[in-house]
Amino acid sequence: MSRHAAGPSESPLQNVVGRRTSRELAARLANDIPDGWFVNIGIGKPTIIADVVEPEREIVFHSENGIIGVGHFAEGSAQDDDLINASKEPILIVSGAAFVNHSDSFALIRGGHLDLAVMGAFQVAENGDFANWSIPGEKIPAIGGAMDLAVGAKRTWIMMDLFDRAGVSKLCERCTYPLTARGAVERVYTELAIFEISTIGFVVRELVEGLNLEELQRYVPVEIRLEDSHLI
Amino acid sequence: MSRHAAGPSESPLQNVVGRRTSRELAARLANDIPDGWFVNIGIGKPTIIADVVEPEREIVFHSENGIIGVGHFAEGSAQDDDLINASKEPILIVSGAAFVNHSDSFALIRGGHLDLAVMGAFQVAENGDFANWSIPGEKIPAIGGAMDLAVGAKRTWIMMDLFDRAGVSKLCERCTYPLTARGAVERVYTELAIFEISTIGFVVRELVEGLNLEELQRYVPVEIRLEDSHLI
Amino acid sequence: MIGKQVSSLAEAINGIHSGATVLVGGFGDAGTPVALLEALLEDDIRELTIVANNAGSGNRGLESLLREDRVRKVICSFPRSKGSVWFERRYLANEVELEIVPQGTLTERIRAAGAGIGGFFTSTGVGTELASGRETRIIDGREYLFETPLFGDVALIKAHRADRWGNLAYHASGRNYGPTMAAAAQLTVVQVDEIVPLGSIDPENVVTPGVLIDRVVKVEAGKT
Amino acid sequence: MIGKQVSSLAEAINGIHSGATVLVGGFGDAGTPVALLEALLEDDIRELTIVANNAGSGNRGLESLLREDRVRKVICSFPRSKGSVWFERRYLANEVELEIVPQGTLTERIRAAGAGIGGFFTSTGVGTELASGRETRIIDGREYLFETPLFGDVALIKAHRADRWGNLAYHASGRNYGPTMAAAAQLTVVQVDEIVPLGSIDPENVVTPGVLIDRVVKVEAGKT
Repeated sequence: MSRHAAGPSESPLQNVVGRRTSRELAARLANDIPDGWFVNIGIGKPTIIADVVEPEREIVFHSENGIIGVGHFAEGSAQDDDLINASKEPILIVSGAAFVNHSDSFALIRGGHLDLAVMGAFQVAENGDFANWSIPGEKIPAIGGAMDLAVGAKRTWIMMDLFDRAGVSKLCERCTYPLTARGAVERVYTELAIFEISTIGFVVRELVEGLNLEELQRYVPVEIRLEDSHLI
Repeated sequence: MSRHAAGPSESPLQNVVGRRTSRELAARLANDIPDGWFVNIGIGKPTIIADVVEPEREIVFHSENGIIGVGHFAEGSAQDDDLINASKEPILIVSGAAFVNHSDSFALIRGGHLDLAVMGAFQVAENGDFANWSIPGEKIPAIGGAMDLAVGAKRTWIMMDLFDRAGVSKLCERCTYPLTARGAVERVYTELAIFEISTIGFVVRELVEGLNLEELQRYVPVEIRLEDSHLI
Repeated sequence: MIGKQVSSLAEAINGIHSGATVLVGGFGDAGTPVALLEALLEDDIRELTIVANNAGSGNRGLESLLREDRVRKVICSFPRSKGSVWFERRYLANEVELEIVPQGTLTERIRAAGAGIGGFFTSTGVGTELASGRETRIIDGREYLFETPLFGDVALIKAHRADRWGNLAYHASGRNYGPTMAAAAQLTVVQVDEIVPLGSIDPENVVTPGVLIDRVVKVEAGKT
Repeated sequence: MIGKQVSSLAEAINGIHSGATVLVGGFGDAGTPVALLEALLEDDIRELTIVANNAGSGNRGLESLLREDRVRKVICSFPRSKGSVWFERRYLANEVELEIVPQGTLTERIRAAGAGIGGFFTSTGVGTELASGRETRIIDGREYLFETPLFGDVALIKAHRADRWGNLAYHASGRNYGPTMAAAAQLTVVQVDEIVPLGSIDPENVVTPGVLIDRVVKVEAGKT
């Protein structure tokens, strides 16, 4: 079965009506997190989750630089140079927050005490492998806490654009970039669809409005299935 | 050369005029600790050091149960069930003290951050080995922090009675009890004499008033030398 | 809403089974969760493996469990303790097993369990009979022993103050093993002197973050 | 009398030699001892190995040292940082070496150095190219990598408040690597916002005890 990647000029499916912005996607993801979970939100897009989560929810957000209880982004005079998230953006903390040192923060991560880690990726494979620290040929690698989170947190969800800047699907059969961890990913949240990784590969849990499976499949070079096709 | 141990009935040299009480010995030992040292005082007799040290001295006493800055023993209403030394005796802390958890306390010990550990012993050998956790035939062993302190602190000094309850010298050629650590001991403070362990074995740094080397040697089954005999 | 407080000792220890490995905080009486340990006597929980600094202290808590023959094995650093007699009786009668561990190795093994460390090398115990038959390694010219993590099914600890998220502050040397054990068990239960409103423990001064805590029970001062 | 305060940045960094391995606290700008790093430029100190989270952040501190070609090698977790350009330039010109380490492994290796741990096993990095050629071990069915301690000749960290014994309290996420690095170097120097009288940091809230600290220097807010 041959599938076609989009051209290098722009990301495919730009005009799908229900395509989510990063903030919409973050809010959608937050809805899937049960109350009471302790959740690392890494760097980049996932950090938006703590800014958009509904105020009545009690999800405790962890930032690997020693913050348990990350709140909204800090604006203006509320900014404090020493209170930043892992993306180095100024933030607020919530009531009930705690500061820990870096070793204790990663002991929490590696020791399996976080219910979930949400992070970005360059590639996610249908076997749950993912890559997010080094692109061959690119200049400088950067691991950060991703490898620790991927092996340590109880679950890893990826929140990312479905296509890279060249318009190539980040979902793939096998990663070609250096791995961050093997078999870690459970779910992938993208602007167009939400996927679960099961023993049979990528299963679509949700397509945004105006998108159907066949259309999406044209741009994704690995088989994606609808949830009810599990047993076929 | 044959040397005689004392009989089992009582400790030898009881009547030496300058024989030190535990508090006198603790004060004598404290005088040898430079200002600014961080010093673990273990359990038993060494814990007295923090009670008798001169008030103008700034030696910081560490107790392995997470106290940096042990002060005097606590009396009466000053006692707090949660503020005890490693002997489980109520104590006070000094200004500048800090509490740490057990893992951090032993990280300090093992990591080489203490200038000195002072502890008791059942046997000390002329090669610096010592034994203080298990007596063959006795009922229950008890290690505590002794092994960590002996390998971790920059120096180990022993503070003990020179003779055991049966009147047998605790200084020996080689330990016969299970070792706490090999080659760790630098000095031994006893009620009758202070010894240094050098490459040639036990060297007497100080004899109490009314005691001479020959007299002491009669009860100690390993050669002890005066300081100025080092090179003989 | 996150609410880790439970309203009774029975609820606090609910689900602890015979045969469990129980990490028990405390050094002497300081920081010992006596009320939680006494509560175990109310249920028919037996054959426990206890990991603690001492094999009992005073006449309650572990001492009660040993007296009532609930303990199969004790992993500890310093079994002897003034005022406690039952460990010695049981041990000499071969009714309880003892694994003795240097104190720093004990707490570091528990830390390893909670911190996702598969094993580590320490110099403590090198050259002693504890090293006999054990894996050793020379690293940078120094000899080390290999040590493995020590997990609990349950951790029972005591703190001074908790909020409803389980954030903890301790009192003085009562802190001891609490922060380390809290991370190393499937179920972590804390006995506290007081429960305070969320946000009233300064985030700079939280010693154990609530993420490590499952249940908090307040015990009136009189009830230890 | 114990007095760890020094009165100038020059005194604070006195004795740091070319070729030293320097542990540098901070995550982004938070907790970064910028004044101490800038002070290194005043002396002819070169060929440094820097251990830090980032290879520079903003336009001062490590960025200055990289610009002035004082750095031989960077051991870090996340080199890229907004506002910093000199690491990238030097790296692409082969003028600086990079050892990249997962963040949790970085801080745990530094902890091991300070805690007398000869080495440890972590699952982080298993199955990645970082594991290639490295010692691995299966423990309880899980695969681990062997990691070794990471020592510094010097640690340069920042805290909020210190007393004359060197007891430290931090501010918010400025804490990060400070408490870990303080234990892992021969010489530990702290830049603080304020020096307070002995006893004014509550013993319950001291985050880094003075036993780990060699020198404390107060840096006026404007000079950071």
